[in-house]
Amino acid sequence: MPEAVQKRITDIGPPHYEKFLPPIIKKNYGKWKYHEVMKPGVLVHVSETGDKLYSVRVASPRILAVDTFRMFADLADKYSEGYLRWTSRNNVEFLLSDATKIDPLIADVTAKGFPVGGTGAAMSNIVHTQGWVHCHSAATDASGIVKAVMDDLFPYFNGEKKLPAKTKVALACCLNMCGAVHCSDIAILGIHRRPPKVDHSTLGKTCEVPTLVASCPTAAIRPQSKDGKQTVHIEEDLCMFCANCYTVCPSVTLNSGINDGVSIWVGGKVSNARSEPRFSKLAVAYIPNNPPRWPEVVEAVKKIVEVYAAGARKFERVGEWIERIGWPRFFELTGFEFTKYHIDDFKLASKTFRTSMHYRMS
Amino acid sequence: MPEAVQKRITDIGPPHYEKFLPPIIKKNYGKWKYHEVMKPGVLVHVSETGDKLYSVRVASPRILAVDTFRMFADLADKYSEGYLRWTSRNNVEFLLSDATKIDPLIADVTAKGFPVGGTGAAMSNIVHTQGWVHCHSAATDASGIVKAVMDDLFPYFNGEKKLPAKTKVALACCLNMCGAVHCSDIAILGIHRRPPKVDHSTLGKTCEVPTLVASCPTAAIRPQSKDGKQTVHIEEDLCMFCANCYTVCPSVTLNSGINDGVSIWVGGKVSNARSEPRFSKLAVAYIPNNPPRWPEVVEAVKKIVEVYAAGARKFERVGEWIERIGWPRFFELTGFEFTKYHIDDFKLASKTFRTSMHYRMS
Amino acid sequence: MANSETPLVDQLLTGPWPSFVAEFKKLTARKPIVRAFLGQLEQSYHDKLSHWKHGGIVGVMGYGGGVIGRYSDLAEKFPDVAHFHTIRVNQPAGWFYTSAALRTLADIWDKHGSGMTNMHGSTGDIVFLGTRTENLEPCFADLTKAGFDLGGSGSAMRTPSCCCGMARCEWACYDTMALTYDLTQSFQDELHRPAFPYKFKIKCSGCANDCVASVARADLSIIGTWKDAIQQDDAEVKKYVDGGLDIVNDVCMLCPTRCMRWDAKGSKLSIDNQNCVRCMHCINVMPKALRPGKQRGAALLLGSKAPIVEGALLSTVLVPFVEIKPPYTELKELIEKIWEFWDEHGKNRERIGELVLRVGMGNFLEAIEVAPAPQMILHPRENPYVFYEEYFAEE
Amino acid sequence: MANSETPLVDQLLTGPWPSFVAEFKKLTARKPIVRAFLGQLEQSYHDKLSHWKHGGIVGVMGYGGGVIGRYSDLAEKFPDVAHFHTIRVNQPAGWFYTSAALRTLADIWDKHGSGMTNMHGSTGDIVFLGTRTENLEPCFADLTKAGFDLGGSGSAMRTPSCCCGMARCEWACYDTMALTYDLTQSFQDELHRPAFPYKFKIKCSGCANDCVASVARADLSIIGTWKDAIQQDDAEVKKYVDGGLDIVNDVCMLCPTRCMRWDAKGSKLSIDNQNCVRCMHCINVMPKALRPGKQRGAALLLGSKAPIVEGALLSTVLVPFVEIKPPYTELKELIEKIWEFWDEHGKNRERIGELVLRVGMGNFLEAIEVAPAPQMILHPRENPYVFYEEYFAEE
Ligand code: SRM
Ligand code: SRM
Ligand code: SRM
Ligand code: SRM
Ligand code: SF4
Ligand code: SF4
Ligand code: SF4
Ligand code: SF4
Ligand code: SF4
Ligand code: SF4
Ligand code: SF4
Ligand code: SF4
Repeated sequence: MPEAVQKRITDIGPPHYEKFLPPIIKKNYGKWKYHEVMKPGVLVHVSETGDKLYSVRVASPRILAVDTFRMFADLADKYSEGYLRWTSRNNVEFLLSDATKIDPLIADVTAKGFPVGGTGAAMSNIVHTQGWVHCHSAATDASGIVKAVMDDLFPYFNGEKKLPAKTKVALACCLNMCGAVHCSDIAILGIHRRPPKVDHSTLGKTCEVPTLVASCPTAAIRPQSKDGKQTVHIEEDLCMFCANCYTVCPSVTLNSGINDGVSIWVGGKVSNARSEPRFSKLAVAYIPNNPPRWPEVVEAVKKIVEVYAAGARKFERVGEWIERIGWPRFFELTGFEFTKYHIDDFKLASKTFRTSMHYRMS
Repeated sequence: MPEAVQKRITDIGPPHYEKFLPPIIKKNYGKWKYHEVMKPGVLVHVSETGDKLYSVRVASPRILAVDTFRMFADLADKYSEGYLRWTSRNNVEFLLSDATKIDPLIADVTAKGFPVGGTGAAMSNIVHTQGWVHCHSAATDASGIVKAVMDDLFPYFNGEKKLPAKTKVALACCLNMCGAVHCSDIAILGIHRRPPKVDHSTLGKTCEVPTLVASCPTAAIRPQSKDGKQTVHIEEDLCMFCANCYTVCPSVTLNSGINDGVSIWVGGKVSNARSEPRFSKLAVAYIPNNPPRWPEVVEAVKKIVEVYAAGARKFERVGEWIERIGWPRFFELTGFEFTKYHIDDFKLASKTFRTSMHYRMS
Repeated sequence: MANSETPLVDQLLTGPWPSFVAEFKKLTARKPIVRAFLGQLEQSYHDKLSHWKHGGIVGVMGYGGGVIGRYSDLAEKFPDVAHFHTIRVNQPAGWFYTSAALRTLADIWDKHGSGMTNMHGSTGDIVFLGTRTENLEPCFADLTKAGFDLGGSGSAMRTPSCCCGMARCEWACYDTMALTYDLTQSFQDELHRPAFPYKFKIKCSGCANDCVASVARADLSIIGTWKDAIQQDDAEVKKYVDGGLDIVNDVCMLCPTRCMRWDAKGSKLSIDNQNCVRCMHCINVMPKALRPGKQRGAALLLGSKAPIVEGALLSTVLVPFVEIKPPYTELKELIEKIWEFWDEHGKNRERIGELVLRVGMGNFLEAIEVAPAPQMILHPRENPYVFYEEYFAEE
Repeated sequence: MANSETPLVDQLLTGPWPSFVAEFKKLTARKPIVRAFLGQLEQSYHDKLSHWKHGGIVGVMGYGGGVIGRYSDLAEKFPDVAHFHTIRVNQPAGWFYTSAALRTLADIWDKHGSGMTNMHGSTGDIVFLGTRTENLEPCFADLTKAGFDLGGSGSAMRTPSCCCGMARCEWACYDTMALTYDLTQSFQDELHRPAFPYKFKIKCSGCANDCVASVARADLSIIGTWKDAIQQDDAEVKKYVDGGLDIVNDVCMLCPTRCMRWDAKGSKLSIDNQNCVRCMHCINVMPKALRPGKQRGAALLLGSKAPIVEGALLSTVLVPFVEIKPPYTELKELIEKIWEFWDEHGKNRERIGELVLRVGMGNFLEAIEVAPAPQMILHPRENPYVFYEEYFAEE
């Protein structure tokens, strides 16, 4: 059908953003002068022209039914001339030019189950990934833990409880870290803990042995022949559960209901404000999966947030606070056990060792 | 001769140090209360008992003829009751209990060609190694450069010119770094720059090919057979001139009169005072050997010392100063060229990259 | 039917945070695929295991990416989710929408898929969660008709993303949305037809606050900054201090280079701008009083990525300052040079940041014709293993 | 004779710094070996090359080290330096001597060798520069008769060295010289008969100023420190300030943890000792006013070395605090456990620091029975590659 092929539209890219900008933004584009957090979840941006733009930030579970699209569309039509946006943390922002509509919008959207908050020195939405909802690789669920944690720490989102600074939490359901959790104030990371199981019967068909062997960074995968078939053998002691083998070959599996779980990481950041961006560091090496509400994970995150909220100075991000008080104190305050697993043994390990006398005795 | 064997004394270790301690030290051992630098090269240590010990620090080229031992012994008998010591930087310290003898000692020892200084915020002796005087591995001479540098920077030793803090200089004549130069304020390091030459005719006799091949960290050495003999071939592009092959096998040589030379490193330190110990960093990648006085090396060291002396704050070691002003400024101030060689490409390179916006524009 | 009995996941319906389970429930009545989905999820919650299998290669005609194939390992029990592919759709720059656009997307996805979405995926795309292979092409046709296109997957460029920048922020040092849109349009082929050694992500932040976390998760991070002095309004500074700001402890002492001094007597803040590293802190605290300088542009940083396999990387300074002005020729030429080098030397599944580490930053710079600069590094090398490239031959 | 014509090296006779060439010249009249030596050195200065060859194995009976064999590659031109071995001699702890001891050493070396020395070698030994094989045993006999013994070389323990500590310094937190002497004596066999995978160096500094650079060049660095609060004499603090010390900028602001505050009104310095990391800076600046605490001991740090081959290492905290009291049983047992592990798992020419990196610090700690502690690290691991050791077997 050459006709159909001709009509087929491709490579048009996304719509131009200008189509979606409210008039007040078009007018004041690049002219914003300053902003203020009017109250939790509400920002006002003031332009050089004197114009004011009000943004109301609304929580979202990220997973949305199209019905909710329509609901948001209706709200936008009612309160913000049909304009809204999503943030880089998956919250929804209604963009208002009329200050009187702020409170009605808040009342309306809250009543529909979508609370307002997450601005300023608060805990915002948790960046997260697919989990058992869609990914084959997931060592834990994503949305479930996020829901449980946010339910519990909700007062830090809606401004009821105060934090010293923005507190960025992220979750990734496996070491691929699609949530880019590696630079978060608090990161929740799904982990496998059982060496890959090999399905010798299918391996020959689903993947190439040399590719599979090469995929392992620690050389834990060795070619072997079994019942006359080319397959592989796993040196379990060498496995660090990276799942790279699993990514390249469906016949090896890492998923294990009784072994998979969650690790907790702290102290990363991305912004350059004050201190440089940095990776998160291991706080808790392993918590078993305990759906549907992962109470031990929630407890650990809450513990961190609480001791941080109590101990940090204004503007101090989690990592900056820990750096000031020292890791010995962090482990003391949280009660987390410091184990051999906390000590790096990968390629850059030497750069994580204390090669000086600059440690606190406690 | 069983008799002789019986008489043979072994494993006695060094003499007990107490035999060599002056009475004032024995009496006040562990009781020192504070010290002061009385003047360049002269320390006074005051004990809880009120006793005072005067130490006069005398420069040394480290290489000493036994005649000089005798000369120092005579001076010690005359001024310090026969007691003296060497420092960890190879200076000599006369240990006086009589303050009136300080100046006569200084006059006497200075007249003999051994000046006094090196205490407090000064440049002390240069820790160094064997060089062409004794080592087969040397890419440069040690004592010659040290002499040339210290002659030129002498005013920073004897206190005529002031420095912000102690300035520790070290020299090693090859990458083995016997001078442990890797943590010095300023380090002078001999380097090879020509890939090893293989003496195929002797190689089979002097070393094992597999050992030699294994010695190369970059796998630049490949086995090959030549004229029926087992020998090796060097992949020149892969050579990083570490000389490990040379250490394990005399039939490969790195020494090259026209290629060997010196590199300059800055900003290392060992003490924990204020900031943590740290490695020195590359300042000048290559200066050809120019004996007997290596004027370009002297010039480079002098340049560093001068800009440091002019720019650093009190107590600031070279590395602390550079960290405060930033590396762009350091290269600007010294006029040293910043080249691709300055950017690390070894195993921990990623940890030396600027992964933030925290750089000065200049 | 066992599908509707989801006691475990139903426990996630309560609590103050909006529930993703509630979102699924909105659709179960009219969408068998969502009912099946919830059944399988309940099973996962019970087994503590994912029941999805490795993806297969599915997609739309002529494109090499944009769809993640997904199949259930419980297809017999839940045949409606035997296929459960996701479609990645290019988001509009800055994630701005009108209610009309939202409704259009809703209608398309209601028609061709489960009706479930991720708003948005971690890379930034609109993600349509769950459909069957036969729906892909029709869905794509409706999307493009409505002006939308697919996002990236596989060894391709991914949809660039950006902070709202000049649209809603006083600190944007360049127009993040304009650049993001332009790059997305300019590199349509690289986005839709995987031909690289691995994925390539671009993220644009208007200033060093880096609100899209570009330094942590973009092969090319474009971060706004300035070259001259911070713009300072002394009267406003005084107002902040009079209003109770502890300027010494909360601003000067937190400045990373301590380049600020507050003279309490003269009520005067002085900034040693040569030593300012443009971290944004003081500006963040006093937006009315301090603003980025006037000579604005961006820094280009290269190579961040997640840990698999050699360890995570942050992006590293490649160009300390560049003006960002349409048609962005200089920038695009540089991107192309980087890709060229990567295409030639990169191994399969080797990100650009890993390649640079493998071949050496110095060699990479030489190849892409960027001069080495001390801004690129924290400090010069500490190890003496220099690969000197030239020597004199003896006799 | 060409030997005496050394125009290049002679240029190093002038200048204010004492000349090593002058030292050689003191001996040329009576020592042909030194004349030959100067001739060869002149040749090196001309050729810009060393004229020494790889060492051979030479030594004294029953010892496996202490002598570095050295041969000239210009033996035909300079037969007197055909052999030019060095002898390493254990220095007395702290490098203290009497004039008598010095004269004894001078006499022995004048008799058996070139008369040239290094005072001292970089490891700390007395180094006798240049003799022939046949002189080694007689020289050793005279040395031991005078109470001296050989130092280390090869894959053996090397002579430990230390700062002058309690003998001449107010800051020594333990008796460095006593410990150094004791360790040297206790491990004579390990020192003289190479049986390790590689060299092992011990260096003892009395405090964190680390005047023997132990953190940079010792497989075991023993550095004095304290557990309680800095001893503080407020009256003396005030005297320093009255005397012109800028206590805020030169002390408080340079404290690495900023745990000090100066109350100008009350003339009172307060130290938050829990946050003090015992860096020594404030004590260094005000020795009369501040002193290390009373609960003194040392930290043990492990594994520093020069770069060959895997890159230089600094020593890393192994035991944050230990009392250092004779007979040092706990310490010696730990050293032996470390050696045991190294003997068993170390590869040839692998230093202990490299081995720990290869097997992982956690595993090493387990083997030597030291509990992991956060003081050992700058920060916990950043990468997620944990070698979990246990898992539940499924069905
Ligand atoms: C809307 C959003 C950008 C977008 O285009 O979507 C945004 C918007 C603003 N950010 Fe941001 N940031 C947004 C994600 C981020 C991120 C990325 C992330 O969260 O993953 C970061 C880096 C996080 C990190 O460092 O780990 C980020 C680090 C900052 C900072 C630096 C905070 C710090 O001290 O480290 C500021 C400055 C401040 O807060 O004073 C800032 C400031 C701001 C300001 C005040 C900028 C302005 O003048 O408009 C905006 C309101 C912030 C607020 O919530 O109070 N924004 N901001 C993102 C909102 C996410 C959300 O829903 O919560
Ligand atoms: C004699 C000696 C120890 C020995 O047993 O031989 C020694 C002796 C003293 N040192 Fe040291 N240090 C000695 C080598 C070192 C070294 C090692 C080295 O030079 O290779 C270091 C570490 C160097 C580094 O960090 O790179 C060292 C770092 C210090 C420091 C810390 C300086 C800093 O601010 O970083 C102090 C404290 C101070 O200077 O206030 C110190 C202080 C002292 C004091 C004041 C200690 C005291 O109260 O007696 C002594 C006099 C210092 C002076 O010269 O003004 N000593 N000192 C060494 C003399 C070497 C020489 O001849 O110049
Ligand atoms: C959908 C999404 C997660 C989400 O819930 O948002 C996602 C999902 C997957 N990612 Fe991702 N990645 C997603 C953003 C990321 C990010 C974040 C980002 O782009 O900012 C990262 C970290 C940054 C980076 O690129 O390094 C990320 C790092 C990975 C990696 C590790 C890549 C690496 O070099 O380290 C893999 C593994 C791979 O490529 O084989 C991966 C692989 C995958 C695969 C394709 C699983 C696989 O091995 O085949 C996942 C498909 C899940 C599914 O069934 O839908 N995903 N992935 C994100 C893309 C949506 C979008 O287009 O907007
Ligand atoms: C004599 C001395 C230099 C000096 O002029 O003072 C020296 C001389 C040699 N060292 Fe060293 N090292 C000397 C202290 C050091 C130090 C400093 C220290 O001990 O504090 C180091 C750095 C610290 C360390 O151990 O890492 C040092 C690191 C090396 C290395 C590299 C070892 C490594 O693991 O990185 C080698 C290479 C080797 O062992 O093959 C080496 C090898 C050598 C050899 C044996 C050369 C060789 O490859 O065979 C040198 C013999 C020179 C000669 O002809 O006399 N020397 N060597 C020092 C010993 C004197 C003494 O006993 O007091
Ligand atoms: S983090 Fe892992 S499990 Fe989660 S979506 Fe990404 S690849 Fe899948
Ligand atoms: S999970 Fe990683 S370490 Fe383990 S076998 Fe697979 S590839 Fe190797
Ligand atoms: S640094 Fe190198 S050349 Fe110098 S003495 Fe040591 S091994 Fe020999
Ligand atoms: S000098 Fe080092 S890198 Fe070069 S060939 Fe020899 S061992 Fe290999
Ligand atoms: S990155 Fe900077 S410019 Fe962009 S939204 Fe954040 S604060 Fe504004
Ligand atoms: S932007 Fe940052 S570095 Fe610059 S003056 Fe402000 S706080 Fe200091
Ligand atoms: S290390 Fe400490 S105790 Fe030893 S001499 Fe130096 S300052 Fe004194
Ligand atoms: S010893 Fe160092 S860390 Fe401790 S109070 Fe003094 S300056 Fe601060």
